[in-house]
Amino acid sequence: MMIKVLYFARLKESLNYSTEEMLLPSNIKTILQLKTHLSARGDAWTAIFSGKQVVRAAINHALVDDTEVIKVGDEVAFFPPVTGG
Amino acid sequence: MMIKVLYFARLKESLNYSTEEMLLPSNIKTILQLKTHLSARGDAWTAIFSGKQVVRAAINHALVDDTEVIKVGDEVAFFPPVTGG
Amino acid sequence: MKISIQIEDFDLTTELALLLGKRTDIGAVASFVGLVRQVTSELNHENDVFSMTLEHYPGMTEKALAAIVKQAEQRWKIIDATIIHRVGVLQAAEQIVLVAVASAHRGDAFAACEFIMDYLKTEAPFWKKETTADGDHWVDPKVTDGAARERWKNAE
Amino acid sequence: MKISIQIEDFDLTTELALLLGKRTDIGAVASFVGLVRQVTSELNHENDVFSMTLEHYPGMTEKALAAIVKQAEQRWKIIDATIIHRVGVLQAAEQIVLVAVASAHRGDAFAACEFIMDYLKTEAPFWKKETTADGDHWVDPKVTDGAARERWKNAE
Repeated sequence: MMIKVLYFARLKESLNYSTEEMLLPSNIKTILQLKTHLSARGDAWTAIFSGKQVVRAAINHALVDDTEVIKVGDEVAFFPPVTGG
Repeated sequence: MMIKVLYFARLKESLNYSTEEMLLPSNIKTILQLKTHLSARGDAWTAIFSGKQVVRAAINHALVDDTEVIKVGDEVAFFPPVTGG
Repeated sequence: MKISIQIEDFDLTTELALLLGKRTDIGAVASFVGLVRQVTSELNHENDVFSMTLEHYPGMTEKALAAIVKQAEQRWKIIDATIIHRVGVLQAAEQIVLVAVASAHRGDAFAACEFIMDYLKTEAPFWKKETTADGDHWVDPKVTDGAARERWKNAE
Repeated sequence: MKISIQIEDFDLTTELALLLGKRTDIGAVASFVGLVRQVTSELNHENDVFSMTLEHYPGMTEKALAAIVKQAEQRWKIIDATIIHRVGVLQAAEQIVLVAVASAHRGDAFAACEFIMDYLKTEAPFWKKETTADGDHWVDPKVTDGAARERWKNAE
């Protein structure tokens, strides 16, 4: 199924990626599984998604936990802890 | 000894007095004694200074208790609880 | 520190610019503006306030406010503070009071600003008289104001 | 409720006037302005901030802020609130954020304003990058910000 994936801030810079349309492999159901999948893309990806850094996730603009299930057409976003204000 | 006495807000209005130079009788040492002395001046004064109303006092611009001793030349002020802000 | 008792209205943007000055170590400004509430009860509009008259004790007021700011400075890291309190006749919805506190961080700014307001309400010699359809009434102190001040004594 | 994510600066007086509108039941407005601190350490001026770049997640940011205001409305009696957060490049001493809360009474206004700031800091998708003499650095979240939010969960 197709989803959209967005990257922000430090992640966007080190991955050199801001947004992509992704065909999600059928064995990937959750945010954690997607993180593991992304961490296999290369060194920069491994550094971010292998669990050593805190990476927060949102689905369709709402913060979610790693256990959240991804559905077709979802907008998934990954970003570092927020620092506004 | 001479002191100055000021009245504010509700007190000023009901006593029709805002400030006076007063020759303090020599037996009056404290704020409480001055209040008792003033309460003998008439009905409006009794209503305020006989202890039924909360009347706060300041000497030389600092809030004081009823036990505070009055000195020559002091500026004594009487007023109701404050309601600014 | 700026403390002003004045008849004139104040402008928040102007006061904040004065408070900040040329300093570059301020990260947070907490401010409070108190206004004349016309409608104090949705149920009884006969109590609606047409105007308010504010009296104070010149000389003592400035000292009381400076002492309150000093106390706040002992408890929190404050860079600077502004207090403006208007006196005289104020119409409904007019500004009465401004307390603004500048600090490096927001926690100090918020706490000091609220502390100053709570003490101003209970220790600075101001008195309000409301003009309503019923006539003029001196405002009674609120029990909640005393409680608001007391909680700072228990804290810390 | 006004929520604005914008590049442009804001004017406090104007925003307060908009917040108050024609209402006559507002007695208290608590507001907070966050600024770019140039000097973050008196000891090491090599860390001085020349400018700051603010990124956000368009679409999510507005929803996150509206949800925070909703939470505040459930806890305190709020009449209206304004949140403005700037994005893009900001120079030292420039305004970053405004949170203003209007209420009948100051206790509600203060608490809701500080609550909104604490949640904005930890839940709204903004990220800061500082430019110093050393180069560009993404700002790390502060432990104190997490603690500031947590205390609202324990309270009440």
